Order: sequence, then C-alpha cells, then structure tokens
Amino acid sequence: MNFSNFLLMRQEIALLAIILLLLIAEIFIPKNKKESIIHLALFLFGIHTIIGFFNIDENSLFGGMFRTNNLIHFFKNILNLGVFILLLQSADWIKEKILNQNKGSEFFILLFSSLLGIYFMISAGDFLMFYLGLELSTLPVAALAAYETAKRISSESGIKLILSSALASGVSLFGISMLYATSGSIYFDELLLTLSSNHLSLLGMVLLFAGISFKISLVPFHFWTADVYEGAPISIASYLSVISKGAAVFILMILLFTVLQPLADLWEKMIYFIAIATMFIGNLFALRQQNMKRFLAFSSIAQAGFILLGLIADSQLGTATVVYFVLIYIFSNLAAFGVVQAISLQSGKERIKDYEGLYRTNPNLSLVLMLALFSLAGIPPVAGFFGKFFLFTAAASEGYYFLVFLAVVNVTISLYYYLLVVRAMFLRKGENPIPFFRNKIYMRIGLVITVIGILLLGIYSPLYDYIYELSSVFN
Amino acid sequence: MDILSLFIVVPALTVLVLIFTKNLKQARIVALAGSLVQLGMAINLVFSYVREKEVNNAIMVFTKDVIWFKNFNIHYNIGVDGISVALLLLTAIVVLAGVFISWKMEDLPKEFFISLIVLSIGVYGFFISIDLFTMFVFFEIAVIPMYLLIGIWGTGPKEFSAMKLTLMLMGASAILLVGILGIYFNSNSDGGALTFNILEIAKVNIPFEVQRLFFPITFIGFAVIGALFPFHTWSPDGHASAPTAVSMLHAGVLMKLGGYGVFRVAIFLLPEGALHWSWFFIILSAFGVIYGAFAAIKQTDLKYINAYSSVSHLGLVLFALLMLNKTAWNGAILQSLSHGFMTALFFALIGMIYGRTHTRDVTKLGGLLKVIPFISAVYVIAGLASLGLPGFSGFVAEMNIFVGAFEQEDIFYRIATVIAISAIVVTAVYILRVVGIMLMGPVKNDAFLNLERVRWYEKLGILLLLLPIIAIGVAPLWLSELILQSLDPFLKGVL
Amino acid sequence: MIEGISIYEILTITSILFFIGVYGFITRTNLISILISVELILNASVVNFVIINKYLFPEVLQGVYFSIFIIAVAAAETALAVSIIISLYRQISSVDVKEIETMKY
Amino acid sequence: MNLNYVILIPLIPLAVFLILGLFYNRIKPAISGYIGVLGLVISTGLSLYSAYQYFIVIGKTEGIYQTLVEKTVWMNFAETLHIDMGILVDPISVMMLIVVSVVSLMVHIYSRGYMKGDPGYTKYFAFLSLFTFSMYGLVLATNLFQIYIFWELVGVSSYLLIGYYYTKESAVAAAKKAFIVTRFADLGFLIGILIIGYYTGTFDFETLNNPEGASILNWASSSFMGLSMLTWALILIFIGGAGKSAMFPLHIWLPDAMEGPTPVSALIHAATMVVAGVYLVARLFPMYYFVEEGYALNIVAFVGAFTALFAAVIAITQTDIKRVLAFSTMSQLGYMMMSLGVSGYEGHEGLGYMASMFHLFTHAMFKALLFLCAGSVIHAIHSNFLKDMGGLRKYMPITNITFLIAALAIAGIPPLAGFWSKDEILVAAFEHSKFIYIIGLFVAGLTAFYIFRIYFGIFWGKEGNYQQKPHESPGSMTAPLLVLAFLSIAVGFIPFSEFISPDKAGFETHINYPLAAIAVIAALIGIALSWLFYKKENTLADQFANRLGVLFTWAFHKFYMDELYLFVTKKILFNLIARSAARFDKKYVDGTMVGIGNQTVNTSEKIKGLQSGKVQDYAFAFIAGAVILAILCIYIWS
Repeated sequence: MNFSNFLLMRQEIALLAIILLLLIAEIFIPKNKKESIIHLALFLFGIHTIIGFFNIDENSLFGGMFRTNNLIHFFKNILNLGVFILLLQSADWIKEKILNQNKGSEFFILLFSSLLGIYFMISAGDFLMFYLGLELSTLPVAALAAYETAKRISSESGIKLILSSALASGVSLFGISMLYATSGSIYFDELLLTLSSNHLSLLGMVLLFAGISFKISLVPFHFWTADVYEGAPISIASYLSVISKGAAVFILMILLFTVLQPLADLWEKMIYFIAIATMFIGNLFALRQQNMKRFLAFSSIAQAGFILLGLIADSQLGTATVVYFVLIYIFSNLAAFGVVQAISLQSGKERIKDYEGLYRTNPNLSLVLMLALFSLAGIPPVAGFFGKFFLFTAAASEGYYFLVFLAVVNVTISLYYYLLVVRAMFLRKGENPIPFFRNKIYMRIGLVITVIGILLLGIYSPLYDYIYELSSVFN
Repeated sequence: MDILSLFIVVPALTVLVLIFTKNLKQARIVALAGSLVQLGMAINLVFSYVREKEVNNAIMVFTKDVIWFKNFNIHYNIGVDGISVALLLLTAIVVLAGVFISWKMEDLPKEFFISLIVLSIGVYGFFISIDLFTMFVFFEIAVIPMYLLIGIWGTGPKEFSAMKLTLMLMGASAILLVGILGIYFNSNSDGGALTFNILEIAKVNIPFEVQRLFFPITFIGFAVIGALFPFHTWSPDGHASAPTAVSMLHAGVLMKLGGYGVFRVAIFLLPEGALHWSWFFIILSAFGVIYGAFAAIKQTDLKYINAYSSVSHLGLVLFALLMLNKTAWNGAILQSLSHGFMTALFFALIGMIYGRTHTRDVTKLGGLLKVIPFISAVYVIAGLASLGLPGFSGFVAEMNIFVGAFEQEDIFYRIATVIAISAIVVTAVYILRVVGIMLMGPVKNDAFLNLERVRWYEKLGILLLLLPIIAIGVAPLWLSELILQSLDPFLKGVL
Repeated sequence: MIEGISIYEILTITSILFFIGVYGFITRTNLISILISVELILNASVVNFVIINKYLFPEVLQGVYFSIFIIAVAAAETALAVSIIISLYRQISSVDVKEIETMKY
Repeated sequence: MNLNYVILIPLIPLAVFLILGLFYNRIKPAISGYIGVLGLVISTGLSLYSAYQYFIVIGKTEGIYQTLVEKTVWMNFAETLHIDMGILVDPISVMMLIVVSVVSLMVHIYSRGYMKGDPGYTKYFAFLSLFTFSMYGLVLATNLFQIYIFWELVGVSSYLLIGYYYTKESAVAAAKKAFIVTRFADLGFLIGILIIGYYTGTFDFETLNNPEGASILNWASSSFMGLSMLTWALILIFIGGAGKSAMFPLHIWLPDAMEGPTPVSALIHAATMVVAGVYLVARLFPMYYFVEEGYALNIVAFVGAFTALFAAVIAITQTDIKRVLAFSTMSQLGYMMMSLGVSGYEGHEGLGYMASMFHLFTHAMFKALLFLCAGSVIHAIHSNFLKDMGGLRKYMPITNITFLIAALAIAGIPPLAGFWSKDEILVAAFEHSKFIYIIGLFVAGLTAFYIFRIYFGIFWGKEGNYQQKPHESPGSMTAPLLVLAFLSIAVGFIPFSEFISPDKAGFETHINYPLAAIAVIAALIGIALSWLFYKKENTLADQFANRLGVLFTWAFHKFYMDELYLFVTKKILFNLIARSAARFDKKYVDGTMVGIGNQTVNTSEKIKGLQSGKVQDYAFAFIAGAVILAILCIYIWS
C-alpha cells in the first residue's frame, strides 16, 4: 500500500508523537523542573492544533476501518481547540499538583490518549475501530477522574465512571454483535446496505444506542454524570462534559445518519421521547443544585436533550445545526468551567452560595461566567441563542412543533436556574464574598478565548454557512 | 451608515464608552450625551421620514437589507413606517428622561446606565426590524437587562419580582419562537424560498389552518409583554420593585413592544387567524380594561396603582388592535404613545415623591400640593391626562379607539365596546382618589413640611415627558396622519 | 462448528450469560464481584462474535478478531478498575459498594 | 359680513390663563387680578359687539337668522368622520356669549374684592380664565365632539375651582364627587355621540339639525329594543346634559359644589356651566323634536318638571343659604328643561324653546346676583348658615336692596326679568299639557316662598350675635351687584322671541294675562307665607314643619339621595367589585403564575431520590431503559 495514505491519519500520528515525546520528557526532565513539562505540553499541543487546520483530502484507510472527510476533520479541529483551551485553564491546577504532590505530567499523557481514542472513534469506518476508540477515550478519563488520590470522592467518581462505562460498553458490544449477526459485517458501509428492520437488528440498534447515550448522558443513561462531575477534578469534569460528550454526539450522529439510516423512522421516535425526558430531567435536577459542578453537570444533561432536537431532523440541516451547536456549547461550557476552576483554585469554594457578591470583588470573572450562562441559556446576542434557535429550526423543519414547544418550556426553566447563579453573583452582596484575585496568564488566555468565541461565533454567520457546506457528506 | 442602523450603533458606542467611565459623574454625562444624540436622530428621522414619504410610497422606507444567515434566509433587514417612527421618537424621549431621572444613581452607576442603554438598543432594534428573526433577537435583548436592572437597583422584594418578570416575559418570548418558526415554515406556501421577511410573508397567503393554529401562539407571545389579562401579573410586582427610570422605560416603552408585535406580526401576517380568534381575545382585553381599572381602585401603593392602570390602558390597545379597522388601529398606536409618555411621567413623579417622602403608600401621604407644588401640580396634570381629558394625548387616542370600535356592527362588539368605554369613569375614580388623598387635604406628616423642592434635572425630565402629551393632545392631526397613512397595508388582509 | 448444537442454543446461553452478568452487577455488594459480573457481560458478547462468525459467516473472520480485541480491552479495563478500587481501599479500607454513595441527589 | 373676530372671544381668556399659569409665581397678585379682568372686558366687548352685528346689522336673510360657521379639521377618524374645531354663530350661541361674558366679567370684578389676600389669588384667576375659555368654546362649538371636548374642560375647571380650598377635606370630596358624577353622565353623552356618529356619519350640528337632512329623515332606519337608534343616542346625550345641569337623579353633586368660593358658585354653578345641559338640548332641538315624534323630548320634559318640583321642595328645608340657592338653581334648570320639553318647532309652536332660552338668560342674571349677594353676606359674617344671620339690612344696605331685587325677580314679580321668562314658560306648558303646567305653577309658588324665606332670614328677623359689627362689602364687590341688579330688572324687556326660536325665524309673543295673573298670585302667596313665617321671630315655621312630619324630614335630608349614592359607590363598587377584583388578582391570577413556578421546584424536590448515588441503581435504570426502548421499538412502533 501507498504510505502517503498515512497522511490521512496525520493528526492521530502527531498526537501519538506528542504523547511519546511527553513520556520521554517525563524521564529526562529533572525533578525540580517538572512544571516546565506544562509549557512543553501546551506548546506541542498548540502547534498540533494549528497544524490541524491544514485540510486533508477525503479518503479511507485499512479497507475502510479508518476514514476521514472534511466534516470529521473539522470536528477534530474543534475538539483540538477545546482541549487546548481546557489545558490553558487547568495549567495552574496541574502546576500546583506537580509542586505539592510531585505528580501531574501523566495528566497530559492520559488526556491526550483519551483524545486519541476520540479521534479514532469519530473517524472509525467499522465497529471494531469504533469500539477501540470508545474504550481508549473512556479508560484514561476514568483514571483521571480518580486522579486526586487524596480525595475520597475522586476515587468514588473514578469507580462509578469505570463501572458504568464498562457496563455501557458491554451492552453496546452486545448490540454490535447482534448487528453483526444480522448483516455479517462490522463495516459501516456494508452494514448500511444489508441492514433491515428485523427484531434482532432493532435490538442491536437499541443496545448500541444505549451504549453511546451513556457517553452523551441522555436520560435514562445519565445517572453517572452528576456524581462523576462532582467527584472528579474540575478539568476532567469539563473534559467529560465538553470534549467527550461532543465527540459522542458526533459519532452518534454519524451512526444514525449513515449506518442506521434504514431504521430512521424508529430511532426518530426513540429520540423524540428521550429528548423530552432528558430536557425535563436535566432541568428539574439542575433547579435545586447547590454545588457548581453538579449544577453544570445537570445543565449539560439538559443541553444534550436540546442537541437531540437537531439529530431528530435527520437531514443536512440537522447535521449542520448539531455541529454548530456543539461548537458553541464547547466554548460556553468551557468558559463556565474555567471560571469555576479559577475560583476553586483560589478559594477552594465550589458552592453557588459562595459566589454571592462576586461581581463586586471580581467583576471580570463574573462577567465571563454571566456570558457563559447566558450563552447556555440561549439569550441573544451571545452565541448560545443562535445555536439553540437553529436546533429548534431543524426540529421544526420536520414538523415537530410540539417537541419544540416542550423545548422552549425547558429553555424557560433552564433560564431560571442560570439566573440563580447570576443572582448570586450580581444581586446579592454576600457576607464574605470571595476576595479579589488576579488569574495567571494561561487561565486568562483560556477565558479570553472562550469569551471571544461566545461573543463572535453566533454573530459571525459565514462560520455556520461553512459548517452547512461540510455537512453535506452524511446525507 | 444609514439613518436607521445609527439607532443601533450610537447606543452601542455609548455602551462602549460607558465601560471606561470611572464614576457617576462621567457615567451620567456619557449616558446623557448618548441619549441626547439619540433624541436628535429620532426627531431628525421624523422629518426625513415625512420628506421621504412624499417621494417614496413603499410600505417601509429607509430599508436596508444585509443577508445574514443565507441558509435560513435570515437577513439584517430594517426599515420604518409611520408607526415605528412614532414609537422610536417615544423611546428616545423616554430614555433621555430616564437618564435625567437617574441623575443621582449612587450604586454601580456605570452598570446601571449600561443596562439601560442596552435595553434601549433592544427596543430600537425591535422597532426597526423587518426580519422576524432580527426582531426576535432584539426582543430578547430588550427583555433580559430588566433582570439586572430590577434585581440590583430595585426596592422591596426585588429578587422575586425580577425573577418573575424575566421568566414570564422570556417564557412568552419562547412561546413566540414557536409561532415565528411556524410562520417561517409556511412562508412559501405558494412556492418560493422560506423567509423571515415580514413584507415578503405578508404577500403570500398562509393556509387558514396554519393561521388558526399559530395566531393565538404569536398573539399571546407578544401580548404577555403587553400585559394582556391574565398574563399581566408580572407587571405590578415588576414595576413596584423596579427603580424609577426602569419603571419608566419598562412601562413607557418595553410594554409597547407587545402591541407593536401583535400588530406587526400576528395581525399583519396572520389576518385570517386574527379574524377567526378576535372574539376570544377581545373578551380578554375588554375584561382586562375594566378589571385593571377596578383593581387599581383598591391599591394603596402608588406604583401598583399605576401598574394596574397600565394594564387597563394597554388592554385598550390590544382591544383596539383586534377591532381590525383603521380608526381603531390608529387609536391603538396613539394610545401606545400617549400611555408611554403618561405612565413614564407618572413613574418619574412617583419616584420623586418616594425619594422625598420614602413612602409610596398613599394613605401615609397628604397635602403634597402645599409642600412640593411643582411635582404635585404635574401629577394632577398627568392624572387628568390619564383619565382622558381633552387637550391631552389620552383623549385623542381613546376617542379614536372608541369610534373605531363602534364601526363594528355586531352586538357582541357593541357590548364589549361599552364595557371598555365605561372604564373611563372608573379611571376617573382611582385617579381622583389618589389626587384627593395624596396631594390635597391637610399635610399628614410634619416631616413633609420641609421637603426638598424639585431639582433642575428632575424638572427637565418631567417637561420632556409632559410636552409631548400636550402636543399630541392639542394638535393630534400631524401625528395621526403620520400613522394613518401607514395603516393601509395592514388593512388588506382583514377585509 | 459443533455437531448437533445449533446457533440458537449457544446464543440463548450467551444471552443468559449476559443477563447473569447484569444481575450480578446490580445485586453484588462487593466491588470486585461487580467487576467480575462486568467480565461476564463482556464475555457474552465475545462468545457471540465467535459463534456468529463461525456459524453464519465463516468466510471472513471479522468476529473472531473482534473478540480478541474485546478480551484485550476487557483486561485493561479490569486492571484500571482494580487499581482505582485499591486506591479507594487505601482511604476507607473497604471495597463495599455501599461505601461509594457519598455523592447523591 | 364675517364675524371671524368672534374667535378671539375664547382665545383671550385662554391667553390670560396661559400667562397666569406659566408665570404663576412671578406675577404679583394684584397684577394678575387686573390681567384677568382686562381680558374679560375685551371678550365681553367683543361678545356684545358681535351680538349687535349678528342681530341688528346682519339681521335676518330670507326670513331667518343665518348660521355662520368657521371651522377647520382637528382630527380625522375615518374618511367621512372627523372632529372639527371652529365657531358656530347663531342666535342661541350669541345669546350664550352674552350671558357668559357678562356674568363672568361681574364675577371677575367681584372676586378681586372677595378673594383679596388669598394665597392662591393668581391661581384662582387662572382657573377662572380657563373656565371662561372652555365655556366660550362649548358655546361656540360647531359639532358634537367639539362640544364634548369643552364639556369635559368646563368639568375639569369646575373640579379645580370647587377644590380650590384643597386643604379642606370636604372641598376635596365635593370636587371629586362633582367630577365623577358628571363624568358618569358624560359616559352616556359619549356613547350617544358615538351612536350618532356611526349612524349619521357626521358630528356637525348643521347637518344633524337640518329638518330635511338625511340624519333626521331616516331616523327609523336602525332600531334597537323597539326604539330608533337615534332616540337612544338622544336619550344618552340628554343623560350627559342632565349630569351637567343637575337633573334628578344626577343632581347630587351640585349642593356639595357650594364648597367652592362663592363667586365661583355664582359663575359656574348658577349662571353658566350648569345651563350647558339645557344649551345642549336646545342645540340639538330639531333632532329631539323630529326624531321618533319627540320621544326623547318628552323624557326631557318630565325629568325637567320633576326636578323643578323636587329641588324646590328640598330648598325650603335647607339652612345653608348657598345650598338653598343651589337647590333653587336646580329647580330653575328643571324649569328650563321642562320648557324645552314642551316646546314645538314651527313659529309660535316654538314658544317653549324661546321661553327656556329666555329664562336661561334672565336666570343667569338674577341667580348670579343672588349668589354674589350671599357671597357678600358670607364675606361679612363668615358663615353660611341662616341661624347666624338676621337683621343685616341696616349693616349692608346695598346687598339688601340688590338681594331683594333678585328675589323678586326669581319669584316672578312683574316687571322684573324673571316674570317675563317664567310667564312664557308657563304659557308654553299650559298649551302643551295641563299636568306639567300645574307642577310649574306650584313650583313658582314654592320658589317665591323659599327665596323670601332666606331673604327675611338674612336681612330681617332677630340679629345674629356677631363678633365684630358686620359692614358693607367694598366697592369692587358692590359694583357688580348693582350692575346685575339693573340687568335683572332690565333684561326682561328684551323682545326675545324676535331673536330666538327653534326655526330661527322669530315670532310675535303677547302676554297671556289670565295665566300671568295666576302665576303672580301664586308667587305672592308664597311671599306672603314666608312673610308670616320668617319676617319676625315666631314658631309658625316649626309648627308647620312638624305638621308635615316625615315629609319634612325627608326633604331636609334631600330625600336621602346622597346616602343612596354612598351606598352604591362605597358598598357595591368599592367593597364588592373593586376589592374583590384586587383580591382575585393577587390570589388567583397571580397565584396561578407563581404556583406554576413553585410546582416546578417542588417536583424537582420530589424526584431527587432518583439520583440515589448507588451505582447499581444507575445500572438498573440503564438496563431497564434499554429494555423498555427495545420493547417499544420491536413490538410497539414497528
């Protein structure tokens, strides 16, 4: 075979190289200079992110196991960007870990391998690659969730994550095996041809769907989310809620729109109800959360519910809106988690109550958080509004007006609890508000990028048009 | 830069400058300068509109159309007709007055003025939008600052009121979104591309079933902010808790978005739906008119009284809009304007009285005419204007509404109209009650005897609002002509 | 190919195996045994793949390869899980599932 | 020949009002008084000149007085329907101009003395000018809507002037009452206007009143509950008029209105504003007469007659002299209405109409005079009540004489003004229906009785115990008295029927001696009785009162009308409707909205148990969800 084809895997290979480099660096960097590995990792990944934007031609490798096209490529870039921001935001935290507990460089290695898994997952051409990618993306995160060995809840969340994910992957495997049984192949494009709506393949589809829903944390497969987010380090929670969820949405979309296309009318019904359940459960639980991380966890569940409105459209419009929304969602959620990260680093406070009077001490942070929450709530002119509006448009384009109606009801509910946080920051004076502090440079860059994203992504329409063009590939 | 986009840009620039201001002095100067410029632009717009209208007979003039999201056929599409011109002028005046009234905003002045101006951006944008999507965007931009404005600078149970207000209005706008999508996806019923452009949609005839389904949704979506019974309950609490300038802006301008939206979207785009549903909403609004007036009688908090009177007056606006003829519509728009000025004036005065006496409970006040004659005298005038005395704007508006409403032969409409008219007596009752208890009579509390006289900036704010009321009331012709000539396009749908 | 045994029996067994795993996962109180139940679930699908490959589509060995990968991954998974369990055990000196309920609601 | 300068008559008082109002605290009180009077002098001059021009110089063309109209569009409703602003000059409007000017001028002059030293001097004159302006506008109105506009304006200026002593609770209450009651009546007026506007397509008096015009000829085109729509409209409009002119049962505001300064009562609540109702009916007389054979007109007649009687009876029992005058005003207004009601249209038929206008004219003079005299008395002894008065004739000779003249005039003793007008009214009534005539006659007697009752009560009888010796009022006050006294004598000799008649043609009137004699006798009887009762201190009156018993007490309490109104407003409107509306709003409407929110929060509290923290529950939910989905997919949906 022609080795130039390997250029299709450029990003995967580059990331692998980075991981190896970091391993070597881990060995050679002396103990007292360990924190310099942060700069190294940031630098390397930054380069990687930038290089990622050079485009790659569409093709597939290994007899279709691995494939890539512009949309997938674009999505990988989105993820890169997200991870990069995430690294910027967690740099200080890791530094502190390195200095105090003399551990932390493995953080990057694990994180990157998980990202590598995601790469493989979303550009998988058959279920084997998909499965490997899935596991590779999950297991390191479980390790990272249990990263703070000193904290009990950290280990708890680790266990909850690994057990649940093991169950989920087992179930989805079982489903895959059934799909295999009906069609005799694990390759997507072959499956597409032979798949018919017999009981076995339906069961297979449902189990597979359940397995992926677990990563997107759709009701009723969402229960692990809140606990894991709460226990895990903030960076990991934000990684789970942003990167891995986004990737899972993407792959689910690919599967539904390509492989499971023959069963469309069934999974549309399925998504219809799951969307309703997810939005309501997510919102109702988010209402009464006191802990910022749990709060964001449930809000992210609700957001997943909204995303399904785009999936249900099952059209180019659907694809475009979903990708667009995920992009915006990544920025909004990263901004929110970033602020939470910064504050908990400074004061170790994570409860909403602790945020009272924040505006009067740290106006900029509170503004960032407010923008992020408004974007999540979908209030113009920040990006989230456009994302949501287009999702609803997608659903309405298929005539799901009632679903849209329920969705807007949920938007109102969600606005309530987002405003609760705003209330804490702006309206309340607070008896002992968090004192003023300046963020380190990395954190500031990380927040600024997200804010720029939140402000511009919506208004800047060519972006959406670009995504729309890319999304033609699946329909 | 075209004449209309300035209405977005200038406030935006004002906000940008405000961000860098240090203290109250700078902030208020900047805000004042900004809103003065806006007022200038609004006045200029009126004249240039009249000039433009002579040569250009389009429905909307000064149109500007920039494509935004081409896949959804979303445009940044702006233009004005007589109605929006008038409402823009109203907005500019009320905003300026609001700045004057909050001249002494001690707590977080910068943020206050920023939110105020952002709100006005939303309102301006809403009035000049021709594109449903843009309109909706500006609608929500206008609503959301209310939360901070009431929540931070308000009084009393401010957090509760702010939350209630925001949720009810945003909930309404969320429902409205469904309506808008419904209209959008039926905007090509006779071929062509889907569009959000109001003028385009008005051309196509949307199937009756669709109109019947989406008219109530759209109507309610807008009417909630127009304080339609029974969705008005956000307004009394909201007004009561809001700081003066915000009450002014909210009651004076923001609540007009409801009537305007109902007219421009629900009735203009879904006329058959309007014909089909008008009876139902006429019952609601007519009831709201009389009900709000009666509810106002028993209130003791000045702001509650005014809030309920707003419910009554704005009920009249919706009532008139649903009468589906030019005279009534003209009346509705005039009523929107006159109520805008009057209620803003009321809230300004209430704010001044509260700032001096530290109470809004009429039973605790008395004999203010003796101690603060100017404010009290203007309050009497505002009261007389509000009960529809000739020579003030309210009379002109109401007469148009009633005459228009009488053009409906049907006995049902007659009864509804008589009910609505009878509200003028009840209005007189609660207005004169307040005037009698609060301004006249002996001075109840010796502490009032040495109240601070009116300050220059307060005077300016008051006059700014009082003059239009009298101007419209004495010489209504120019304004009603301005509006009347813009009503024909709306008419063809409902005939 | 085993003489006299059709695919149905075997698939039935694997299904039973799967649900035994699930049952174990839900009822066991010891984290280790829960882990073992997970293994059962995974193995059910492993067997599935092999059998389906052998009985239905003997010409290409997709299923078999798949099963090998599953086993490898399962091993990694278990190792990781056990390590986390140990780190928990260091703190609370217990591997009872009842002990990991501090975060709820 | 054009009368455009008539437009100045209303504009001058407006200018005065604006000057005084805007430079409120810059002008010295004295100056403001002069400004006010000066303005009125000009207006009066113009009014008289225009009258001269209209009646004498221009005179009749082809047998009738032409109606001159100058107007401009003020606001457009629809293509045809619009409000005009302008001036309409015809006999009755000119006549009214004179009434308003003269009385207003007198009151202005009088007030300069009466209000001297009052803190709100300037404000007072400003309000007076405002009122005068509005009244002129009302009189000159060219269409129903213009008249309604100024109708409201006189209403509000009356509100302001009644509530002039705004620190007095009673004054405030009275002002409020006056405004709201009339406002309620105006509701009827407005609806009437709307009906007319809709069914005739115009508000213009010319078009409406044209007997051959479409609006009158097709009155039967539309009907509602058995009556023509136009009849309904006219009845509703009459309700409006009844409100302003204090016809029963909308009269209750007038007695309380006496809380205002006395000159104001003289101007507004005796001479000018209260006759607006009569003027309105007269203005629309052709419609009233022709539409449905004058169905509405009969109502006018009977309401008028009843009010005349009702008010006269009450007047006898009151002890506050201003209230006595107020009820007398009501009764006289009833007289005018009655006379309108009994009138015809053509030629001599229109006697009632003419008589009513005539009486309006004369009444304005002598009733204003009565009030001003009362004012000067009150000014002197600082009390309104008969019990504090008596024997004032030697202290206040001029007041005494003028009051006597006025009293004789109102009693209808020849040759004073009241005699002529009242006589015409009785003749008209006699020709129309005996029953009404009897009432009229009886009322004439009562009038004489109660007016002399207070005359004797004030100027004769036992001296009240005065702190300091009462003294005659200053010249600025007595001069108007004398002028008005002269007028009360003189105006009776104007050949009114020459100028004013429904068809504007004018006609000859001859005094009907037998009827006149009867009327005079009735009046003399009344005077004689009061002489007996009140000239000297005695108990006859009380005995008589006790004889009447319950009737007296009822009359004394004004037949409990106020109490009735209080019950309706306080109990029913306020407590029953308003309060329940307020409570309903808080409790149910708002409750629902808030309830929805709370319910959501409660739900989230209830279902929190789902998130139990047990990983095995999660697993179960996971599997259960998968299984359910599978079942749905396989067995339900496909």
